[in-house]
Amino acid sequence: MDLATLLQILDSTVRLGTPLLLACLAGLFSERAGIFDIGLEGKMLMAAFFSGAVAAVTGSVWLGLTAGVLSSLLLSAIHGAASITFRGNQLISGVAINFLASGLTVLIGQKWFQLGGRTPSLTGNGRFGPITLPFAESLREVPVIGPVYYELISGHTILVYVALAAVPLSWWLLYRTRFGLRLRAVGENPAAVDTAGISVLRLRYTAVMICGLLTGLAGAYLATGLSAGFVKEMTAGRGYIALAALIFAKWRPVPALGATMLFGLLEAIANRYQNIDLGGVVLPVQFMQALPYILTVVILAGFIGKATPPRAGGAAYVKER
Amino acid sequence: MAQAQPLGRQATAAPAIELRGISKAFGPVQANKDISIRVMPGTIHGIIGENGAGKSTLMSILYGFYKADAGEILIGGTPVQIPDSQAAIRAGIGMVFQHFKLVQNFTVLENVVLGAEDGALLRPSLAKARASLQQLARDYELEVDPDAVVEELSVGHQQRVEILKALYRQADILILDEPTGVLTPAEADHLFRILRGLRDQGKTVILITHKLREIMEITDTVSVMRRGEMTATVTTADTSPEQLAELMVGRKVLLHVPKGPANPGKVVLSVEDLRMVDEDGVERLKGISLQIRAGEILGIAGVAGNGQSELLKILGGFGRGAGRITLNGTEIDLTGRSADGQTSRASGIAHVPEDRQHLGLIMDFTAWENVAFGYHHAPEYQKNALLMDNAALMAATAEKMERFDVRPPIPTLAAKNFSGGNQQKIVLAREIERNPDLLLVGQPTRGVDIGAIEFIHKQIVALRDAGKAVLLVSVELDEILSLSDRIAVMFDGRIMGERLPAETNERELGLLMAGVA
Amino acid sequence: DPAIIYDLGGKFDKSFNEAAFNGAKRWADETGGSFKELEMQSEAQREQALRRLAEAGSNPIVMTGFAFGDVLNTVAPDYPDTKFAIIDMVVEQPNVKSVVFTEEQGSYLVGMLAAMASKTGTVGFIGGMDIPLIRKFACGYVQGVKAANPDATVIQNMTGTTPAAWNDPVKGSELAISQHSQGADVIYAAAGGTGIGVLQAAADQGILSIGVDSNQNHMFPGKVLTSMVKRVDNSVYEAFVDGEALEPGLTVMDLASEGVGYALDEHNAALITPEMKAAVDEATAKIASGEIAVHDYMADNTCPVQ
Amino acid sequence: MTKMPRWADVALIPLLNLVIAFAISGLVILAIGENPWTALKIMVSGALGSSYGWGFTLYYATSFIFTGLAVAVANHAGLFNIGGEGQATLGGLGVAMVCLALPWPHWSLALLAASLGAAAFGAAWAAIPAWLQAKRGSHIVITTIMFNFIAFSLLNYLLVNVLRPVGSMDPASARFPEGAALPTLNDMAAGLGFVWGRNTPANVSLFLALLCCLGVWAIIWKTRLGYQIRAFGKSEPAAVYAGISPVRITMYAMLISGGLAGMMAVNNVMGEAERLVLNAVEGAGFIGIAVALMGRSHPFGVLLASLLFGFLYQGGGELALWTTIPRELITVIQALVILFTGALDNMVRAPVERLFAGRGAR
Ligand SMILES: Nc1ncnc2c1ncn2[C@@H]1O[C@H](COP(=O)(O)OP(=O)(O)OP(=O)(O)O)[C@@H](O)[C@H]1O
Ligand SMILES: Nc1ncnc2c1ncn2[C@@H]1O[C@H](COP(=O)(O)OP(=O)(O)OP(=O)(O)O)[C@@H](O)[C@H]1O
Ligand SMILES: [Mg+2]
Ligand SMILES: [Mg+2]
Repeated sequence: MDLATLLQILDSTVRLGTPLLLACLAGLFSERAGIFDIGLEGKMLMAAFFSGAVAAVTGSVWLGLTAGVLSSLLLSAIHGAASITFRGNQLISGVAINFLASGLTVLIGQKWFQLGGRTPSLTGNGRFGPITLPFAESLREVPVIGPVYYELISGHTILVYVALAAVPLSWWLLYRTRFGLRLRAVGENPAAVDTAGISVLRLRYTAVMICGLLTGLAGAYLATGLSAGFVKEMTAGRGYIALAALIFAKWRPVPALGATMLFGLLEAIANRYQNIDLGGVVLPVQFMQALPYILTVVILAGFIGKATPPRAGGAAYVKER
Repeated sequence: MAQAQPLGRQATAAPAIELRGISKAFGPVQANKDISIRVMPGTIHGIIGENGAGKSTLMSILYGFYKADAGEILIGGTPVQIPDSQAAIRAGIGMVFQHFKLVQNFTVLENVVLGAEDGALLRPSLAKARASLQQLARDYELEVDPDAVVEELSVGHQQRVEILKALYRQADILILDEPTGVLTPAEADHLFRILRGLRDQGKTVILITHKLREIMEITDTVSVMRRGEMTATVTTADTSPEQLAELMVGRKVLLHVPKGPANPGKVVLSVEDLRMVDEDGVERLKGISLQIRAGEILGIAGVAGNGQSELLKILGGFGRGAGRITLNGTEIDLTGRSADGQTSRASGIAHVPEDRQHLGLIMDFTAWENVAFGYHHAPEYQKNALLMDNAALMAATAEKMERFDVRPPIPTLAAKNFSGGNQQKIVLAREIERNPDLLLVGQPTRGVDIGAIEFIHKQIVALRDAGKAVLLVSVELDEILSLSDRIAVMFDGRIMGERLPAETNERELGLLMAGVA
Repeated sequence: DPAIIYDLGGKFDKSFNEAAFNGAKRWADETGGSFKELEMQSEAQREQALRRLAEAGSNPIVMTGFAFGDVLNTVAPDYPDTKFAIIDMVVEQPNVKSVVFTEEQGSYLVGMLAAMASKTGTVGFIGGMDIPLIRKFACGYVQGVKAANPDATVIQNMTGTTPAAWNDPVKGSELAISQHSQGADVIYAAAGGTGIGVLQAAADQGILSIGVDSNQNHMFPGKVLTSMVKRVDNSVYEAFVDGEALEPGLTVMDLASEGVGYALDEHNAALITPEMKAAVDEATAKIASGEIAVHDYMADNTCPVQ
Repeated sequence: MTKMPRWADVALIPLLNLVIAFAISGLVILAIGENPWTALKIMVSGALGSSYGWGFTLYYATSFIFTGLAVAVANHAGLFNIGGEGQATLGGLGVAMVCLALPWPHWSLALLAASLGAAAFGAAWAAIPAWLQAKRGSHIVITTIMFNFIAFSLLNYLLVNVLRPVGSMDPASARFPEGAALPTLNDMAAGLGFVWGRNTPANVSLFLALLCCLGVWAIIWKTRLGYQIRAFGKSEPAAVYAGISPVRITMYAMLISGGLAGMMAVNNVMGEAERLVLNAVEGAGFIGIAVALMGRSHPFGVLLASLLFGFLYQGGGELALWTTIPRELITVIQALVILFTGALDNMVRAPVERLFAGRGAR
């Protein structure tokens, strides 16, 4: 494989990995605080729709982004109310949110644009354009570093850089701030947090809202960064993959980067090499399409070992029964 | 805290804490009924009562963890509102809960800092806490490695962390709920030294315990609770253990179980050079040899974490080790191939695990389901090849509950709804009633009230008298001394020595437990 | 009144079903008549929908998609007085009109255009899922490419194996970028909603794309080389016009009958040079006359060229 | 303080939850410019108003019972099986292979063999994630998600390249032989001399599903295996202490779970389509999660939740068929029902409890 091909695959990895990364970090904040979230898919979908729709109507991707994030935050608030305030089952609430987003996006989209749930295609300022980093052009001719910088590092949309920056930021927030300490504690033992005089409710709501913010970015990236508009069900299971990546990463931010990029890489490779000819025997395309998932299982079984979720995860905090 | 306002013993006449008419119900359970109590500053105030009497609830109300249904709280003579723990902390109250409120995978330092940080950034807070911890360690002999992860600490050390948490928040009033339940005598003594030190500095201490000896030893006044009510408050110097026991239980309690001389028969269990290495590659058992005969109780004393758990685990039939164990002359497989917990039961070993809530019981299961636990293969509980005989189990449970005086005697009640003492009785009933050749029993009376202790001890002695072998593991030297026919002391995976109860004392055992041969 | 049932993709899939809807609407606009239309939400509703429409007296009943074939075969005999029309599948019943399209011929033409428009000699094909229908598209396309440029390479990709394969523009766009990086500069998308991502990525990358089913040239004017149009709308329109007089039997909508073709409009006029147009028109004539035989993948489940 | 009466707990509160869910759905319908009252009438009469409607409602419910039970059994073992979709897909393969293997002389034989085939294939598909969880600690949530995708690829390959009759456009297997056709409830009613649910797909596998409910109930609460599954699900360390092997129980629970999910194919593949098509499962595996959670993992609860979802599916289908309301509205209604009856239960429960407490105090 030559450098150019490698760079193209890695470039594709970054693009495909970014929505997973944002969603994975979103899940990380929520689950680290003890609120399981299988509704990542739905929130992402909702955000993709509203960012696409508002960007199409206003012509401003920033307004679209804002709308997408707000819609995702709204779903987060529902999840928070159900699982924190009303101590409902977090999985049920997540499932409901996935259904809700799947239905509402098309319903509203159809009412709004009469395009069967699609939004009009975005053009110009309605989309996030690629950002060319400083010196990318001038360094382009430098061997190895030039192409790597130009092809791989430069030329993504702003949300990619935001997502990448979110990794160290999340790490810093979790491990270097008071907020992070409390957040991690509330996912492990909310009673410890409560008896230390900190509000469990407030912490958990904050975490769930951060989750909403990040899934909002993920959805907006899908609709306004990677594509030019919303298509129904366009998240295509990425929320579930992000969840898998989160477990893979054992609920830690830096490994989350690794896990999501691994998924991105596997998909990029499967995209690139769909018809592999093994000396006369052509591997069926379905095999190559299943390969990322097969490899995930192999890696998981071979190298990752047991992942223990935050101990208080999945359960509402109940003092008195 | 050193600079904290000194509350001289006679400086103020107002009680440090006064509770007036506190009531609290959990659904249908009236945990506290119209309770009033005054605790004077600069004193150690004991609270005793049976399991479920409402002690923890009362203290949790004071600490703002639960909200009282009625009543008021006065601190230093002024009425205060304590809607949450934050308010309690601000009012200078610190509490060490019966079930520790620690984040298991945090370090000591992180646990201490949690909720008492100095700013949004963690590092300065941690640095400051580290310095304070050093100071506190010096002032109160409360050494703990600040960077140790809590789940790797012994319970004794976890307890210290809880106390440090309270002290770090500069508490003037310190509540300790059953702090010595999991401590060794040495650790308990140490704790009491600290408490006296705190009192002498003018702080107020409330101590909940089931151990009358401790009440007598350290408290200035003592309150007795029964069924949600405060039945008496007396000056410790004016009372006796017997009187307190009677106040608590409402009848006379035997503080020491009468027990005739042992009648040892043939060797039931023989262990030779047992070794065991855990998953992390640490050698936990370093060549244990011991024998137990029919009709005798071998007590194993030792500080928790010196291999007792591992010994019980292997004997209980779900561990892997090296060496030679024979039961009634038959060798037991140690390769782990039959380490399924069933083989050993089938060969006549019954096992009361140390940790009843996590191993011995399924808290969400009903009492009758828990009675089947581990014996779900027993023929008498099967209807046919496929189905279990739930009706037979229910009947057997009702019978056992009656014989073991489990309260309430309702087989369909979930285990979590019984008090700790009654939970322990369920486990004991299940295991003892198998009529085993060998009973392994770990910490049989941890956290259990004295009425129940009396009963449990009687059952163990009765089993011995029926000609069975008993291996008793306990950190309570009292219990070891009063129940055992022989005593072995474990330290660091070895047996340090064997003594006869009549020929030894707590001091000598304590030295052995510390590894001083 | 006539009725139409859309396949599971839904009425607004931007290609096949939407074309059918447009045909029905055209009929309604022109005649002022009204028609019933149904969107299903599960496999089990196919039969339910057919029977309910037949019992409600709708006639004729048009349905889009091969998936109805099996069900129609059992339902049609129960309603001998009702006329049915099925698109994309042959059902041999006395009251059923089967309409099939020679997608391979249309794809052949756009394949020729792709090869002629390509500067690199490499073109791409992105299909939604590896199913016979898509292979049929691909096979015709490759034949056309090779006819115009025997040395050309065709990169073929499928988007997935789950229903999401048809609704994943992100994947479509990644595949297009990947094909572009392998040298393709014209990409034919036959992948439903996923195709939107292909067209958009091609436009972003400054290469050309080819739309499918409906005329998609307008979506990225000047960036979409052409569209392989499948006049489902015409056949629905005709079926509605025929009404109860619908003629049962097999109708093949081919190039000759303008059932398939390539789209040329103001959005892509600049992209199609007169030479290209001439070549394609010549091929059209030859195919219509039978001089060029475009191999149909379905005939023997193989494709002579790769 | 008096406790809430039992009827309020099991009937009143779920009813109130449903009412709220439907009230909000009504607002949504209003918002898209339709009449909620008409919509409700269409849904109820379309799903429950005739034997025809019931025939579909029960058909959908049958599928959901299987996938719901599958998730429920795994839940009892503390395992979250998101793989129902893939397991049911493989179950379809099992059914197809059995049905196409022989010219079956009688449906009952075919049903028996196909059930076994479906269960075996579904169980096999669950076995790998189960084994990886038990032996390697690979999180079953990830592996079952992955196996859903792998199942789709496998089925896609097999249908297009192996099972599809030559010359067929449809990526589907051949039609099953006559002898493998299951009697529908309509046929059965006809046998008893009355007309019920003509042309509806509800078929004899409904009884199989009910039998499975009973079976799961018996396994979970009456057998040693069930006892061990529940104990393991509540506390793994305690289970080990009691001599319950985590590996064995994980395997058994997941095999049962996968088998149940696989058996869904008997209903939709054998009973309805009579051939195997792509995406035959149509999301029923995921609905199974909602059904099991709402049914509190109890077979009876699963049955009720399945009926509710069957109603929503059929009623919603009618709505989409006969009005201009888009079919996605049904998804929204389902979401609201799941949300209010499942997750926001306490929102209604707390005030109602207070109401009863207040009455009791007086
Ligand atoms: N959170 C709670 N929810 C419901 N009931 C509770 C709760 N905590 C305690 N109870 C009940 O309140 C009563 C008093 O319990 P409490 O824990 O105060 O007893 P205690 O005196 O501390 O007992 P022990 O000696 O066992 O610690 C018991 O009957 C108990 O079942
Ligand atoms: N949150 C709770 N909900 C319900 N019951 C509770 C709760 N907390 C405690 N209890 C019950 O209160 C009783 C005493 O509680 P507590 O936790 O103080 O005792 P324990 O630790 O179980 O027993 P012991 O104090 O004897 O060791 C037990 O019946 C326990 O199950
Ligand atoms: Mg207590
Ligand atoms: Mg207690």
